[in-house]
Amino acid sequence: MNDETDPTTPPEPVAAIHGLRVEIDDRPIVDGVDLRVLPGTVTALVGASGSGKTTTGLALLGEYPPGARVTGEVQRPADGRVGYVPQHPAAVLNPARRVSALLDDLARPRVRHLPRPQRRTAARELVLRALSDARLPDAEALLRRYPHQLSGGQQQRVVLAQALLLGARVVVADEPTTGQDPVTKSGIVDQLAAVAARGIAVVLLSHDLDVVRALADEVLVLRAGRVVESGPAARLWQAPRHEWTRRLLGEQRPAPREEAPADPGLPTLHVRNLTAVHDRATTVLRVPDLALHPRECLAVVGRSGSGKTTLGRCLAGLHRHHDGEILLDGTPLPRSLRHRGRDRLAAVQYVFQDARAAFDEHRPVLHQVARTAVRLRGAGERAATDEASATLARLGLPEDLARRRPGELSGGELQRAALARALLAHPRVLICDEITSGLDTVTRRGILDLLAALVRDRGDLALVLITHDPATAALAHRIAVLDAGEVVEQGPAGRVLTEPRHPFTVALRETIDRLGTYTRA
Amino acid sequence: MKTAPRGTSSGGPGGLRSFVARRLTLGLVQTAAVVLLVFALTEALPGDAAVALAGDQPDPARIASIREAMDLDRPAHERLADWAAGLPRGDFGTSLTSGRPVAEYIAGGFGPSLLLAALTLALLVPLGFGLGVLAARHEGRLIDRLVSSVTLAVYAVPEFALGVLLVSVFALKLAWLPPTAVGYGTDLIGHPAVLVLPVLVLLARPVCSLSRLVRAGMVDALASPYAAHARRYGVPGARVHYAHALPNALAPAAQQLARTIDWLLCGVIVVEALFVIPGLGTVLLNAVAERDVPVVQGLAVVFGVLTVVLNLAADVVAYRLTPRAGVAA
Amino acid sequence: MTAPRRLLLGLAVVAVPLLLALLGPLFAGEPGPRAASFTLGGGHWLGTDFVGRDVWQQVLHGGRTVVLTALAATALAYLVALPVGLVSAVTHARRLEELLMRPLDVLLAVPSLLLVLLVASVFTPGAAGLALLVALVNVPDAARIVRAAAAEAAARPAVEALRMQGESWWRVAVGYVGRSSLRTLAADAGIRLTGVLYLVSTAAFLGVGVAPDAADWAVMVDRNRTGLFVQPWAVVVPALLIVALTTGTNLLFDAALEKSPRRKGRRP
Amino acid sequence: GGGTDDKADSGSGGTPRRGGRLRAAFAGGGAGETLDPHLANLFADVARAKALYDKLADYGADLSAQPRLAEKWQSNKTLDRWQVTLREATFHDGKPVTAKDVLHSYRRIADPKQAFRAKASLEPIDLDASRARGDRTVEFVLKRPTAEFPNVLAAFGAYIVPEHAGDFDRKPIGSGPFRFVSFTPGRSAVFRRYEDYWDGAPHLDEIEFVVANEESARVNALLAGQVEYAHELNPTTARAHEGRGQIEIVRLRNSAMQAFCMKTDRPPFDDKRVREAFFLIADREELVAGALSGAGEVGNDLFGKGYEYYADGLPQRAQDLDRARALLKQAGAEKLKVTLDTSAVAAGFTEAASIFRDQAAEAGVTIDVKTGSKDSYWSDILDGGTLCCYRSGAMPIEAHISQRLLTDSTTNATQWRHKDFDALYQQAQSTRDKSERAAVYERMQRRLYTEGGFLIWGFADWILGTSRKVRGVETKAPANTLDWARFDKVWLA
Ligand SMILES: Nc1ncnc2c1ncn2[C@@H]1O[C@H](COP(=O)(O)OP(=O)(O)OP(=O)(O)O)[C@@H](O)[C@H]1O
Ligand SMILES: Nc1ncnc2c1ncn2[C@@H]1O[C@H](COP(=O)(O)OP(=O)(O)OP(=O)(O)O)[C@@H](O)[C@H]1O
Ligand SMILES: [Mg+2]
Ligand SMILES: [Mg+2]
Repeated sequence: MNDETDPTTPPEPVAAIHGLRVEIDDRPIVDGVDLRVLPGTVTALVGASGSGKTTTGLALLGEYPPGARVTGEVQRPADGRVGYVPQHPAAVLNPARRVSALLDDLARPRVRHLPRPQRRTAARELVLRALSDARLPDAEALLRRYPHQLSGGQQQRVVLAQALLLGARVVVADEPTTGQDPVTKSGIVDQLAAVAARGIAVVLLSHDLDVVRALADEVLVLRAGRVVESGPAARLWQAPRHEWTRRLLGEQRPAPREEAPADPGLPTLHVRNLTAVHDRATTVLRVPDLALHPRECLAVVGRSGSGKTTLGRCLAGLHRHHDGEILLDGTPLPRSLRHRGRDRLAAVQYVFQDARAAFDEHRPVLHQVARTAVRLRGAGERAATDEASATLARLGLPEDLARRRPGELSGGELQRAALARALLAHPRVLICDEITSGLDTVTRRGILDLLAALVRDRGDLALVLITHDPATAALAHRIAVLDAGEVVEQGPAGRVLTEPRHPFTVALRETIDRLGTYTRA
Repeated sequence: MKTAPRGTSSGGPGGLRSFVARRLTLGLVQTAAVVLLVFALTEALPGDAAVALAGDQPDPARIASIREAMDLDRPAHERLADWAAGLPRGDFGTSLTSGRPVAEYIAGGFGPSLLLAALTLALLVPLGFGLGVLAARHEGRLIDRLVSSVTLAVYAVPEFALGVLLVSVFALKLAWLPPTAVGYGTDLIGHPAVLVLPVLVLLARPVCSLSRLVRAGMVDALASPYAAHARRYGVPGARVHYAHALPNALAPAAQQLARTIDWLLCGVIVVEALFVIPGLGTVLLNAVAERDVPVVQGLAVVFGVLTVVLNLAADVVAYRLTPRAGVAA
Repeated sequence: MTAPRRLLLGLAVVAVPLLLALLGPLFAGEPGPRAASFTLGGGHWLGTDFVGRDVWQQVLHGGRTVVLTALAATALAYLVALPVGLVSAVTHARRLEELLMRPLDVLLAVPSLLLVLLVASVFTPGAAGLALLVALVNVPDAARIVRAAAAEAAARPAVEALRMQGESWWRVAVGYVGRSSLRTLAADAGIRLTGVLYLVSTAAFLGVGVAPDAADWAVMVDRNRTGLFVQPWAVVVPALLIVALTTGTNLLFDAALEKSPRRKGRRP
Repeated sequence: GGGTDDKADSGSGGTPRRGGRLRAAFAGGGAGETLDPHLANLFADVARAKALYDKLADYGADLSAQPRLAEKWQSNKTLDRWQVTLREATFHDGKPVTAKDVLHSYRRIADPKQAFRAKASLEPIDLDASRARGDRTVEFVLKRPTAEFPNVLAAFGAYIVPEHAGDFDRKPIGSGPFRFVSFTPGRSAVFRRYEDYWDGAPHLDEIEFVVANEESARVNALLAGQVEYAHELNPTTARAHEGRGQIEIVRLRNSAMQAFCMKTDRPPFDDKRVREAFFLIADREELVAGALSGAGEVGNDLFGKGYEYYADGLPQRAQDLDRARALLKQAGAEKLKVTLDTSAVAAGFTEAASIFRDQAAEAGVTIDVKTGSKDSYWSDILDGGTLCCYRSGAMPIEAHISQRLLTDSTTNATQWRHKDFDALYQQAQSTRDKSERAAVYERMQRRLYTEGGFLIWGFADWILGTSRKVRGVETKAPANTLDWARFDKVWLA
């Protein structure tokens, strides 16, 4: 653990919040939060989804939700600069500019002191270093891409690289590891630790308790906008005082795995010789054979950028540029969802990795969720709305929240809404792309239980869970491991996790173990 | 069963190249269609070159003999075919009324049109984009209202009225500038003062349409999270506006700009008349009035090619600026 | 500024021409005897026009057609351009896009003068025909702008999600893509409205649509131009009304689409 | 015939000064313009042709033929053989103008393979039989007696070009007061004084014709001193600048006849009572005030006010709606509906149409104004429609009749075909005595006055603007006559 600095000279906080209260329509979403951001320390905010972490973090940037009434004091760093890794990285990446341009803009001011001819190379070096610090290998190729040509985790790391490039004295990282595989995640954790060691204050907003435990010096536990408990990480972990903290930390137990269905029967979904390409040329995915049976839950794991989302999108008909066959109940599915009829659309549903981008920002969430039932199942407007709010409620989203527009929901709330939207189709195959990445342990548990129950009860539902989260993967009956677009391992969950064969799976397994016991020196 | 991956339109230089190539091929077809359509339209117009030439002496016998002298008594498709046969050799045919080569007409009108267009454009682009960005930055505030209402008001004043107004103030009252280009012939560059007023009048409308579109796109772009991110990272204001937000607001403006160039090169009839600048617009107007079909046809080729090229340019800009388009499902 | 106050400026500007256009004909009364053209005085407090009629009376009569034809033509142009532009932005079928857009490009390259001339000589279209013609001339241009404005929104994941839900074309293209490019479309439509006005008057002069001596502000501006220095009111008054009408309309659009004033969190 | 009008007029104070360059702005024909005088069609063409070339004769202010290159003419008894003596004149290349040149020019015009405008005017001449009698004498043999033969010599476009004329656009050679310097079609033409001009060298060193199609452009150029002479201005412009001292406004009276044409061969105008009713419906003052902005005079349904042979003894018609209604009733044409064709082809057309529509409405006649294409208007209305707007430039009354009112007239826009009327015309053409001829013309005009198809409601002024230092501009000459657009007598003060 981090040593206490000399007690006689308490360090000056680079930023601080006193009694912050953010109210929207007279409803407080953050209430009486105090926070001191000290140089060289990692301050973590943990708490349930929707508890006000992002709102608090944004306050450090001097930003508040539209129409909010703000009281309290926020003391921001003197130069006003705060590095920020937002929860939805895609939103802050300019779709019309290449990654290189996005990073160059930040590198350039830092080389201004150099003579003009040297600036270019110096800036380039800075950019490359930031990318490698952010654990983005193969930088050259990446720099030429547009943001949409990156995987979710890559986008997140590009944004992290931006934050590192900025050289600010405070970095607010909102769920910086959600999209990362365990290997990358531990790399990022190391990097953030190194950043803190350089005397930079890091404010970490995260659900990932392993990461928090590995990094945090100070932890604040938020609940419904209030700080219920705060203190040094070690103390909090060993002796949580508040009941809520105890719950939050306690829910890490893995779910008891259900037995795989005894008689698999005919596969619901069968993938044969799938090859997916981007840009006409680069092959990013090759799946010779993959079957999904009813009541089965398949976890797709692999490093960030290994092609998991691409696989999900191929199945869902969102990625047209692929070869091979995808059979639903033995009949081929059209490549593009535009050619899939209502039934087939309903049968294969996909929950997007970036929930925010997948919602229409102009219409209330509830309405959008209900439309699935209307369009795909022919339900009446009323019935659909009722079903939508019931489903949302089961996922922990009360109706008044669901009546808001997507911009007014927290990241985790939106993720759950996106799941609800797919569920309303009563799909046979549900592809969930990182749907628990934005959820706290308690909520995540709830969701996973719900999904497990669905698989059990519905009888014909098959689940594809694309995930980095071991707890989620643990739910699966079968696991497929992807590496650089190839299926390197596939089999029953128990076997794959206990006797990993492929080096990546071994590494994965090790990281899971290591992260579980990781403590910062 | 293996089929080659069916890529269509994702980003990358290969995609762009094939896109341009296909569009250029289509452009040939389009130009041909323009020529055909224009020919059909001019043929469908009542009266022909003979009638137009006869003017207020529409003596039927004379009209018939003019027709014969001009070969107008031959069937339309033959005349079109004859004319088209010369095209590959770069021969645009000869004018019915004067017997001079059509290429001479086009070349004569192109110079002044090009000069005016280039000058106007050189001012229009910074002005239109600048005002649009300015208004968007101050959306809803006084500057925005001011920029918007002034450009709109200028837009809503008819061209000729604006021209007459400018001429009477700057040329007749103050005598700072010549009111027309009468007597300067083709040497307009030699007398830059002549061009000031026409360019001002030409600017009046596109500045408004361009800046309004830029403003509209910019308001959205500036309110986007990526612009906020750039700002919060201390990227200088101008860079945020012009390098980050503007590219996302550019596609409609690029279309508008293409239309404007098109108009500047071929359709500034009022300004040409008001300031006596013999550009392509005037050539077209006269040719249509005289039913000088070969000249109209020659111009149609020019217009067709210009439109194809300009549209392609605007679409390439749009293609570049929305790299995701065509990739998404 | 509060919402009503934001709209106030636009409303104030647009009210005068709109009221005149709507109520003018009620107060105009019988046309008096003609006087000489372009004179001032003699009981004509805005003078006389190019054929010796009372300008004020013409002004009172002349708003309705302007407002109606221009609005109708703009609406009509958008009625075609919007679906065409949206379809080609949203579709993946390159063929379909080319099929829709390339013919329009051809139309774009044909001088509109020729079109108007032809229609003028072949048919005798009334106001409705004129609106159609003017709309036709505007369609290709508008469709391209719609397409350009919509392309980015059409590629967003939200559209994929809507598709995943089996949403109708209308919901996806108009409800989402169109909605997302609303500001650009409104800006374009606002300017187009003005352009259309004068195209109407040009066409009138060529014999399409309204009579060349119709009481119509745009036609008045055009036809009275010769008298600009003798009797400016015959041009200035209708021109000002048009300026007010279009400027006001556009400012109203702006105000209506303005990002909500409570867009920034407030600190007390 | 006689010489040019020598009397001084308002624009020509002081003694002529030699030198200077005059720039004259005309509406032109764009890049299709040519200097071939026989192709001259527009006013600009004529003005340029007139500077470079001469005709044998030209029209005076009353549209009577005045000798030009012809020194004198003489006919035989039967008026079908005319001897024309040329004056001593030289072309710009120094060669004399000879009878051969004259015949060559006329034969070129009459070439059946070509379609020159003057061809119809030269129709009376039997060119195959006509001969040169010596260097300066031409004997014209006519197909029929033509008392008004000098009018043929003065016909629009009947210019004399040298026998071996080459490229008209690059190196035109004429016998006119100015010689060629440069020409850019649709833009400008520059000519220089021809020192050996038979009628005395011009005062100006140089003349430049510039093309400016837009009226306001011509006015602005004139006001700003970019040109010294602007042709064809609007009445309103004239009103705005008249007497302000900035520029001089010249009104050439009786230049353009303004009319409505009734087709006399078809209902409703095949009934002369309907025609008369229409004569009575027109409020001519209102038409002149409204459509011509007051720049003109009222007409009396007869062509050629103020010209030679004009029947000015007939009473001026005025509006009489009661009588018009009565006539219509008699003709069984109450609630009459007529379509009036108009077009923007000439100034005042659409205005006149709408004014007349309102006037007719008062007499219970519904007129539907139809605006047609201006490019084909003249040929559209020649045979089509029933009622249309009409206009004519100045020409001798005889020409008006022969071109428009005879059974075989080529542009018979009123479809006026009467054998007895044709016979009267022949009689006039075979009458040697001028006053007797005048009497015949008077009879014809009386007929047209009571039941013709031309409702001639006015005569528009032709308006020019000149800078104040321009002198010697003739103010009495209607457009198309000798002294109109004549720059050899103009000088810069
Ligand atoms: N603009 C807004 N309008 C109304 N309510 C909002 C708005 N933004 C956030 N909220 C609400 O405030 C609460 C806190 O949101 P915040 O984004 O801070 O949560 P969070 O702790 O980051 O949650 P998560 O872990 O799910 O991201 C949520 O319940 C959310 O619904
Ligand atoms: N449009 C594109 N063009 C080129 N390469 C792309 C494109 N989209 C994605 N890729 C690349 O394809 C690979 C697979 O991407 P995918 O989104 O499937 O990864 P993922 O496994 O879902 O990763 P993550 O866990 O980070 O979400 C990545 O390396 C990515 O960079
Ligand atoms: Mg959050
Ligand atoms: Mg992914």
